[in-house]
Amino acid sequence: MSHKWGLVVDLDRCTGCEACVVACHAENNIPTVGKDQAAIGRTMQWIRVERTWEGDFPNPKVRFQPVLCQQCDAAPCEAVCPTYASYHTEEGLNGQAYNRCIGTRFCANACPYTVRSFNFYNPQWQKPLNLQLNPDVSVRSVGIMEKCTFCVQRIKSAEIQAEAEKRDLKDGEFTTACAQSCASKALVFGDLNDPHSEVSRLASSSRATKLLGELGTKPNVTYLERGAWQDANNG
Amino acid sequence: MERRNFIKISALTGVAATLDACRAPDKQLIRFIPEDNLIPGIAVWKPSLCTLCSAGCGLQVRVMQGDAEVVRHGKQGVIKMGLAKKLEGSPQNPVNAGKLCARGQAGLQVLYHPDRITKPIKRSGARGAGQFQVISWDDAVKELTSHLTALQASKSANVLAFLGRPLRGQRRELIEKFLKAFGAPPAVWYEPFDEAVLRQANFLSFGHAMLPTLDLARADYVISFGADFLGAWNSPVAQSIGYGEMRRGRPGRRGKFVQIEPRMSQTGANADEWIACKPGTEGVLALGIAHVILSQKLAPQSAGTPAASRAGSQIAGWSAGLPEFTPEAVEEQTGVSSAVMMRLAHEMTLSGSAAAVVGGAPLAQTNGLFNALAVNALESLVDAGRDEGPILGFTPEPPLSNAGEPAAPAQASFAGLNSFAQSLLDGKAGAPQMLMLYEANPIFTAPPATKIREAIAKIPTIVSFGSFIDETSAQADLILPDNAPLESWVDSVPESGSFQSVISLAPPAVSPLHETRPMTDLLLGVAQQLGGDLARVLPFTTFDAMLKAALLPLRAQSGSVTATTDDDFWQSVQTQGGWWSAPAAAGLKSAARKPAATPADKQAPTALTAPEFAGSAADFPFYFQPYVTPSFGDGSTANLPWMQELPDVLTTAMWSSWVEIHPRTGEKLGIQQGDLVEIASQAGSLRVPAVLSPGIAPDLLAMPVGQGHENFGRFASGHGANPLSILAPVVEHTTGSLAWAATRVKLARVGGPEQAKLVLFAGRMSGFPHEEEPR
Amino acid sequence: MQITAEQIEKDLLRPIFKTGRKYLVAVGLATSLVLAGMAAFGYQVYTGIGVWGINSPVFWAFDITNFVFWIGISHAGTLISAILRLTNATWRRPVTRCAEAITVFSLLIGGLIPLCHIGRPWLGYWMIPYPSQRGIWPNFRSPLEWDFFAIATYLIGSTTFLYLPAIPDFAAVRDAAKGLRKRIYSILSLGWQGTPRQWQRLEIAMHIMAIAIVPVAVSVHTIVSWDFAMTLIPMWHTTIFGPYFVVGAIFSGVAALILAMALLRRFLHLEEYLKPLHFNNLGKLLLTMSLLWFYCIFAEFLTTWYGNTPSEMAVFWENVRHNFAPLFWTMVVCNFVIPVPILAMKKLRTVTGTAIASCTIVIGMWIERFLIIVPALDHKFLPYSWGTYRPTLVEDILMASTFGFMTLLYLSFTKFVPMISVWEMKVGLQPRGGGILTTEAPGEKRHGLVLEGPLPTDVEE
Amino acid sequence: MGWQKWLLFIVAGSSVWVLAEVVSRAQAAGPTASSQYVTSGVFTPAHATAASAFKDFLDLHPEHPVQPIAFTHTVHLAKRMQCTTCHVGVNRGPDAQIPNVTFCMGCHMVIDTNNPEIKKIAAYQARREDIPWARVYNYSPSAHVRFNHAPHIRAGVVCSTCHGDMTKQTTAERKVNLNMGFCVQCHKQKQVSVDCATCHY
Repeated sequence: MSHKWGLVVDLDRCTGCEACVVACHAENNIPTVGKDQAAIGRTMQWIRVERTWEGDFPNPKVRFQPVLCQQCDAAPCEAVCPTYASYHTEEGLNGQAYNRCIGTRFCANACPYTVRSFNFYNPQWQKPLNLQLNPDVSVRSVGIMEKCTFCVQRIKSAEIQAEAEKRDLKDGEFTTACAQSCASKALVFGDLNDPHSEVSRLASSSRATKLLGELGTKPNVTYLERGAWQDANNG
Repeated sequence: MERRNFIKISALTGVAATLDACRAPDKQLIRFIPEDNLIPGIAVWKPSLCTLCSAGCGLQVRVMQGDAEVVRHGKQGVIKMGLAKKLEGSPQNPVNAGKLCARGQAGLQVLYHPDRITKPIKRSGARGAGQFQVISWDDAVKELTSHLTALQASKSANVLAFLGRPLRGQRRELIEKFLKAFGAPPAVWYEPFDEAVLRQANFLSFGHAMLPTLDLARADYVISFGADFLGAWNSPVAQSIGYGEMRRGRPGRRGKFVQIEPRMSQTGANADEWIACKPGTEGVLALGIAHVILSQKLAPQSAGTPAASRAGSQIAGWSAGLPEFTPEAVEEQTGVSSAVMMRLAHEMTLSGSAAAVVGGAPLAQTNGLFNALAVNALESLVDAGRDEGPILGFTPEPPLSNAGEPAAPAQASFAGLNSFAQSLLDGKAGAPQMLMLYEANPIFTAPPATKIREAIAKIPTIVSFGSFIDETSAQADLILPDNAPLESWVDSVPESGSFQSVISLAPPAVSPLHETRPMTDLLLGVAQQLGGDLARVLPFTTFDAMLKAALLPLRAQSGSVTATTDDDFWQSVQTQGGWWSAPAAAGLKSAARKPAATPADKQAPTALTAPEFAGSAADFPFYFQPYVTPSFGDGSTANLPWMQELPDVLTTAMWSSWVEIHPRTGEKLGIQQGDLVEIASQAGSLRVPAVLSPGIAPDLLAMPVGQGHENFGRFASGHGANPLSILAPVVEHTTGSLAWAATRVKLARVGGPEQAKLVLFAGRMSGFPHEEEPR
Repeated sequence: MQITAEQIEKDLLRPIFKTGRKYLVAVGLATSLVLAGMAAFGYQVYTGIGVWGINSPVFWAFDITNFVFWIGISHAGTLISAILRLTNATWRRPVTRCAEAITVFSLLIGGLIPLCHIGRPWLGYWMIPYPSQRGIWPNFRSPLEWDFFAIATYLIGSTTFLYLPAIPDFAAVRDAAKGLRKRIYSILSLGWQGTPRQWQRLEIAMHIMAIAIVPVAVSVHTIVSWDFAMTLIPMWHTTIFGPYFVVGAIFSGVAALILAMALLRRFLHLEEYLKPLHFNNLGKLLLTMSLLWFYCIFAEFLTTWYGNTPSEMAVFWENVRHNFAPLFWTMVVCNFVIPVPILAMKKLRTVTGTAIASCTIVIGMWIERFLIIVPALDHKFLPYSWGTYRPTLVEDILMASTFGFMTLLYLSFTKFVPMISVWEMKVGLQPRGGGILTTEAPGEKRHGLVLEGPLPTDVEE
Repeated sequence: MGWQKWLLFIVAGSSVWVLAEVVSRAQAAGPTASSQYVTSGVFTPAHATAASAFKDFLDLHPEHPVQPIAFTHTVHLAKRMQCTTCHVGVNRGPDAQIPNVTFCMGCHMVIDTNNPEIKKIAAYQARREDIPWARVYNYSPSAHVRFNHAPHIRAGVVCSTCHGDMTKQTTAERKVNLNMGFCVQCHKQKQVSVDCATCHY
C-alpha cells in the first residue's frame, strides 16, 4: 500500500516555542548563517513560526502559525523546475533532489509559502560543530535549493526497517523531528492513506483548513484553527 | 568570503594539475584505534539529562559513529568514535515524556562548541586580559591541591569560597560535603532569576518550599499572574505538554487561560485573555478577585478547607473577607476594570477545575512575597476542595537519605552573592582568599551595583571548572575544564514537572572529545589526596561510585526499577536514565498539596504593601522589565548559534537584543522600529534597537536577558546589550531576592537603524494595524 | 545630389577598412566593462551567488531584469525588418542590418544571463535534452525549459536572418579586400557570385525567413512572460503578460534601434543613408508602441485594482505608493510622459528628438522589467516572509558589463560587416524598388545587380 | 601612444580592483582568531582545491588507491572467510565496517606473525594507531546520495555486483564504475523504485 504523508498543525495547541525549529536544524543539517546574512533574509530554517498581531494594547491578540513546506499535491514549485530537481515523489512528497538542482531559484519564486531555502554560499560549521551533522542527511553545498522533506530520511529508514521485518509501517512508529520535539503535540505526522492513523483523524476535523487553500495547491499540511473558550465541541 | 571555497572552474584550467592530483595522497592525520564498538551507520540511543535549565528533563541521545579530530596520547589525530547527533526527550522520564524544548535541543552545541576550553589552562597575562597558557593535567591538579593544602596548613580553610549555579542532586551534595569537610563556608549558589520569593511563599501558603507543579492537563481554567510557563519559567516542557492537553486533549472541553502581565510574554500570547495590570499590583488584583468570590460566596465549599485557611491566613484581612479589596479600590490600584474582575471571579468558580499561578515579574518587586501569597490564597480558594484534586501541587521528593525537601526555603541567592561581595570589598579577615567557580557568571548576571567584578578581582586565587571563557571565568587563574554534560555522569532531582518523585541520572553518552576532566571526579580525587575528613566523607574515586551508593537504597522502594540485585538495579537505572516512583493515581495527585512542613514560627499575616521602584516617576517615566527568553535563559546559552539564529517568538529578532516599546510611546518620543535608543536608570545606561510591539503597556519597557556579552566566545560576544547591567540593586523586602522588575528608566532616541542593526526575521512586515497604510 | 553605387560602396565599406581612434577608445571602454563583468562573474562562481543582493524571498532581481530587458531589446530588429520586408516598405533598407544586429547580439547576451544567474553555472548544460547514463531528461513543463528552446530557436533564426542578406555584402568586401581578410570573407560569402539563380534563392530564403521569424519573435517574448505568468505569485499570475511583454519588447527594441542608428549615423558618418525620414518613421512606430505600452500597463493595473485581491493590492501599492513608487513613477515618466509629446509633434520628431525619447525609453523599460519582478517577489502571499532587495556591487558590475558586451559586439560587428546593406541600397537606386533581377545578365556579374532606370522615390529627403 | 596606455590602465585597473575585492573579502571572513586552547577551523562542503572540484565535476576517481598495508583479499577469501567477517554491519545498516587494527590483530597475534606486512600492523597497534585505509568506493559529497547496504543484501544482490570479484583482488580496486546509470539500470531491471528520493536526500 502506498503512503501519503501528511502533517497536522493544531494551532490551538501550538505555543510558539520553536522547539521544532531547532529540532529541524539538528536533524537536517541546516546551517546557521550569522548575523550579517540573517539581516538580509538568508536564514535557512525549513520551518518557521509565524507570529501575527491583531489589535492593539490593551487587547492585542497574537497568533502563532508554524509554516513549513506544505508538500502540495499540486505543487507550484515542481512544474517550474527545468531539471526535475523539484519533483513529486512516489509517496506524494515534494521531493528535492539536491544533486539535480542547478539553482535557478524558480521553485522558490513560485512557492506561495516562501518555505524554500537557498544556499547562497557554502554552509559553514566552525569545527567541531560539524561533528553534530546527521550522517543520514546530505550536507548541501552552494547554489542548491533545499526545503522541508518531511524528514524523508526517517521515512526511508522506517520503511527499510519494516521491510527487513516483513511488516507494514505502524502509525506513530516514527515521526518527523519537529513533531517529535513538539511538547504540546501541536504537530502530528503520519500516513493520510491510513484511515485509522491519528493524522487522518485530525485532518478530517471540522477545524481543518489549508494554508492559502484558495490557490488550489492541495497541501498535505492541515491546520486546525484556534478555538475559543466554550467552543470546544470538536476535536 | 571563505578560506576554502567551492571552486569549479572552466575546462580550460588545471587539467594537468587535476590528473596529477588523482594519485597524490592527501595530507593525512594519524588514525587512532576506536574506543567504542559501534557499527557504522547504525544509531544507538543513550540516555542522558538536559542541564541547560533547572527543569531536569531526561534525554535520549542519538549516537552514531563518526570521525572526530581529537588529541590522544599527546598526538593530534582522527578517531572513529560515538558522536551525539540528535537529542530527543526521554519517553520514560515523567517530567518531559519524550519532548524537548528549543534550548534543550541545542544542548548538542554545548558539546561541540568551538569555544570550549579543550585543555587545562593557566593565566599567563594580567588578570582578565584573556592570556592563558596550556598546562598538563598533572600540573593543573598539582596546582589546585597545593593551593588547598596551603589553605589547610595555614588553618584558614574558611577562606575557600565556592560560587556556582544552583544544582539539585548529588553534584550539589558532593560540593557541599567537600566544603564542609574542608572547613569552608557553604557554597554561594547564584542565579539572577532565583525563585526564592516563590519558594518562601509556597512554604508559607502550602508548606512546600518548592516551585509548584501544574497539572494543566486537567485544568478548565487557569489564571497566570506573570508566570511564563510556556516560555522559560519552571519546567516549560512539562507545562507545555499539559497545556496541549488542556486545550485539545479532552474532546468537548477546552480550558480557558487568562494571563495577567503588563508585557505580553510568549505565554501571554497564547492566552484567551491577556490583561495588563500595573507592575507590582498583581497581588492586589488577585485579592480583588478573591474579594468578589468571598463576598458573593461563589465558592462556599472551599472556604473552610485547611489548605485554604492556611494560604488565606497569610493574608491580612482574609478571614474578614478582604474588606480593603473591593473591586473599585482594586481597579484604582491595578488599572484593571472591576467588571473584568467580577467576570474572572465568576468564570473561575464556575469552571470544573481552576488554578491561579504566579511567577516571574510580580515576584521581582519589592512586594514580591505579598504578590505571591495573594495569588496563592486565591489559588487555594478556587482550587482546593474539588473532587479531582487541585491543579497546583508539588513534586514529591525522592526517598533518599541525603535529598529531601528542605524544611525551610534556602536563602535568596542574591542575598548570598551580596554578602559574599561585601565581605570581599570590606576586606575583613576571613574574606575569601580562594574561589572555586562553577557554571556561574555573576559578573554578567548580577547588576554592576553589587560590585561583584571588583570583589572578585580582590580574590588572590580563582579556579574555574567551566567549559567556556565567560566574563567571570576570564578572571580565573586556573581553568580546569569540565566535561560537557553529554560526556559526564549527570544527575538531577527535578523540583517540579511531575507528580512522581524523579531522579534523572545517566552515564556519559559519548566519550570526551577534548582533554577535559569531570569536575566531580576532580574534586573526589582532590579529596582523596588531601585525606583526613575529606577522604572519609567522600570515599569515592569517581562520581559514578558516589551516585551508585546514593541510589542503591531506592531498590527497596517501589518505583520504575524492580531488580533483585544491586548491580541489576544500577544497570536498569542507567539504561532508563534515572529512577522515578510509581505513577501517582488521581487520588495521590490531590495529596500532592498536603503540607510537608509547617512554618516553625507562626508568621504574622502579610499586609498589603505597595511596590517601590528605584528612581522617581518624574525623572524615570518608564517601568523597566528584563525578561528571560526561552533561548538564552540567564545568558548562559547565548553562545549557541542555534539559539542566536532562532527568531524571538514575539519580535522575531535574531542575533541581537532589543527593547520592546509600545508604538504610542514610540510615536511620542519619535522612535521608529529599528531605531537605536538609550535606556538609562539610576544605575547606568545602555543602547539597544527599539522594537515596537502592541503587546506592552505604554508606560513599560521590556528587554530580553542574555545578550550583551562582552567576552563569551565568537557567537555571543558583541551582540546587543545586557539589561541586568542597568538594574538598581533593589531587593524584595522580606527575602532579599533581587527585585529585577523594580527599576525605573528613561528613554531617548539616539540613532537610526544603521546604528542599531536590528535583525528581524519577519521581513518588513507591517505588524500592527496603525502602522499599516490606509488602503 | 544623387548617390552613386560607387559612393555607396565606398561609404559603407569604409568602416571595415579604416579604424579610427575614437573607435579604439570605445572598444577599450567596452572591453574593460566586459572584463570587469567576467571578473565579477568569476568571483561569484568562486564564492557563491551570495555576493549578489538576492535573498529570500527576492530570489530574482537584477539578473532576470537584465535577461528580460535584453530579450526584449532583441525584438526590435528581426521583427521590424521582417515585417517591413514583407510589406515591401522600401525605406527600411538602411535600417534592417542595424536592427538585425541588435537582435542577434542582445539575444546572445539575454541568453547568457540565465546561465550566469543560476546557483551552479557549471551544471547549466543540464537544461539541454541529451541522453545520459542517468536517464533523466529536462522537465518540459518548466517555462525555463520553454525559454531555452524559444531563445535557441530565435537565436538560430535571427542569426540566419542576419546572415542571409549579408552574403552579397560579404562578397563585396571579399572583392575589395586582400590577404587574410579576403580569405575570411571568401568563406563567409559562401561562394557568392551574384548569379540570378543565387539572387533568386536568396530572395526566396529571405522571404521564408521573414515569414517564419515573425511568429517566433512574438512567441519568444510571450514565453519569457510565461516565466512569470505561469506561477501563482500576485501580479505575476496574469493573462495580459503575453501581449504586454511583446509590446514592451518591441517598444524597447525600437528605442534601442533608434539609439543605435543615431550613434552609427554620427560616428560612421552615415548621414546620407540614415536620414531624418527613418527616424521620423521609426519615431511614429515608437509613439504607437508607447501608447500601446501605456494601455497595457493601464489594463494590468486597472484589473488588479478593480479585482482588489489583498495579496495583489499589496504589490500594487508597493509599486504605486510605497517602496518602489519612485521607480514606478520614473518609469511612467520615461516611457510615457517624456516620449509621447516628443514623438507626437512632428517638429520634435527629429533625429535628436527621437534619440532623446529612445534614451528615456530604454531606461524606463529597464525599470519596468525590474518592477515586474522585484515588488511581486518581495510581497508574496504571506506577509511574514516579505523582504527587501538591494543590489550589490557585483550585480551592478554585471549589469554594466552586459551593456559593455553589447557595445563591444556591436562595435566589432561594424568592423566586419557593412552596417547598412550595400546591395540593398544599390537596389534602392533602381526603378523597381525592391525588385531583384530575375533575368540572367552576364555583363553585370559583380554583385549581380543591373542598375538601370530612374531612381526610387523613397530615398528623397 | 597616449590612448593605448590609458586603455591599458582602465583594463588593468578594473581587474586589479575586482581581484582586490575578492582577496580582501576572503581575508575579512576568515576563521576568527582563536587561542591554542580552543578549536579552530571551519568545515564546509566546499572542495578544498580547484583540482578536487574539477575531479568531482568530471567524476574522476583513483582506480587502485595505494593502501598502507598490502592486504590481500584473495588470501583471506581463499581461507573461506566471509565478507561480513570483517565488514561487520554491512547486512544490518547503511555502511560497512572497515576493520580496525585490533580486529586484525585478533587473528594475527598468532597467525603469520613474521609476515612483514603483519609486523607493520602490529607496529600500528603498538603505537596505538589505526591503519589509515584509503577509501576505494565512495560517492562524492556533491552526489548527495545516501546508500544503504542492508536492503541490497537482503534483496540478494551479491557483493561482487558492485565491488567486483574480490577473490581476485589483493587490495581493493574500483572495478565497477558506480555511477548513477549503474544504479538506475539495476533498479529498473529488478523493478524497484527509481524515485529520486529513494537515494537522494
